[in-house]
Amino acid sequence: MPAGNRLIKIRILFFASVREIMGKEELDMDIPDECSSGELRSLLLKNHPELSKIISSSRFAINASFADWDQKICENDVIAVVPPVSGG
Amino acid sequence: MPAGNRLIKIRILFFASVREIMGKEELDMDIPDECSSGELRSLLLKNHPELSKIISSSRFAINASFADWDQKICENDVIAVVPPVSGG
Amino acid sequence: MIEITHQTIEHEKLLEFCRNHQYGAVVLFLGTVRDFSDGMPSQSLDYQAYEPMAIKCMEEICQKAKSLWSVGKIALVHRLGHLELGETSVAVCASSAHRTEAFQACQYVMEELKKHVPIWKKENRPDGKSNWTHPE
Amino acid sequence: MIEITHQTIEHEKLLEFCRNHQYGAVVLFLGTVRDFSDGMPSQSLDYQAYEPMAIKCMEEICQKAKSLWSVGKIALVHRLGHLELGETSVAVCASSAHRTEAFQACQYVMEELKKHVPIWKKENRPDGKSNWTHPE
Repeated sequence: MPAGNRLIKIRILFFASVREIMGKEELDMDIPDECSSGELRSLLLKNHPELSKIISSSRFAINASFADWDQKICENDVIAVVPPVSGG
Repeated sequence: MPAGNRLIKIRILFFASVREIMGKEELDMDIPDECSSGELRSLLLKNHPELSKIISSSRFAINASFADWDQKICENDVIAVVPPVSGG
Repeated sequence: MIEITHQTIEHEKLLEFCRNHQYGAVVLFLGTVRDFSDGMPSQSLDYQAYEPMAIKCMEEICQKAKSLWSVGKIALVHRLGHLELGETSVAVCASSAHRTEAFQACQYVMEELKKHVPIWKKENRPDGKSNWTHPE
Repeated sequence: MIEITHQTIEHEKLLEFCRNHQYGAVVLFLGTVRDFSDGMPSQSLDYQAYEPMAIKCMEEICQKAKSLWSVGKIALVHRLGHLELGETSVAVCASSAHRTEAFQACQYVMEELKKHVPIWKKENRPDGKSNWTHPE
């Protein structure tokens, strides 16, 4: 986790079994500026260890696009935890 | 053409461009007993040389099943000249 | 459901025949009269068949498809007579528990139908000429 | 025509959208709720989506399909919410001048949708248990 100068506001969206585990559809968080998608994952896991199994097979999306783990998150970004999909 | 002891009655059906060339849907013929499908083709071509092009790419069917050229024709069989198909 | 008809093909009937609680995948193919064939504009088509043999071939093809893939139901209907642009000349429907089999069976039936079933198409062109189609 | 809906999927609308005098081949795929999934009986399903992202992914998949095959039109509709046995969860339709392309594009869209589009299925079993499906 980088020691950012400031905190930024973001929103995280939960779906399917992630939503069931979290008991909510979304979560607003203040995270360090310059935080990457992978660092947010670590932060989320630290606060919610009950997510560890499903998170290990999930991808993250930033503003409705799949993100690499090193992609930086910006103020007001909407992050989605995307567990393995099963549409069709 | 084998010199059969007797003649048998058969019917030949025509479709698509074969029907157009023949100007009719069917033809009743008396052919030698023991005549094969290939021998009937030769006989038909001799009487109707105008069929030579289309016959060269056609198959014959005996009683609604594709026939080999050496298959024997029996009394009252229905033979169809089946030019290349174009359904679909 | 194997049919040859001189009426408009009602594809909904094929779908209804094939849909079933056991089968999660349904594939429907429609062949329709289109504007151009081999670069020449077509105005309309006429289809002719050796009907009893065509029905028999269609049944054999559908049986073969069922032996090749784990499919539930297959429906196959071919139209005969005069067809205008946009009308459906052939409809095939296949259902299966899994989509890959439904796609493969449906496509197989169309390929075999075009190769073997004694049905012929006459193309009527805007210039008044018409030709029976006999692929090489 | 790319849609996510909470209503019954009317597949006739997809067919209408894709049929065209230029395209002689139309392929429709329907995914329906079936009795058994992985050996376990399902009573009903619930579908959930990250809707804006799902729509975006569905559009990208259809664009990609059009770049890979010479297809005319593609329609893709996914249902959300509660579905009973036999109901349609997804419909894909593709039209093309030639049937092979229509089959391939339709099948490709389904494969990609199942791999990447953020939509999830919950299976509700007769014993009252329910589970979100997350394939390995």
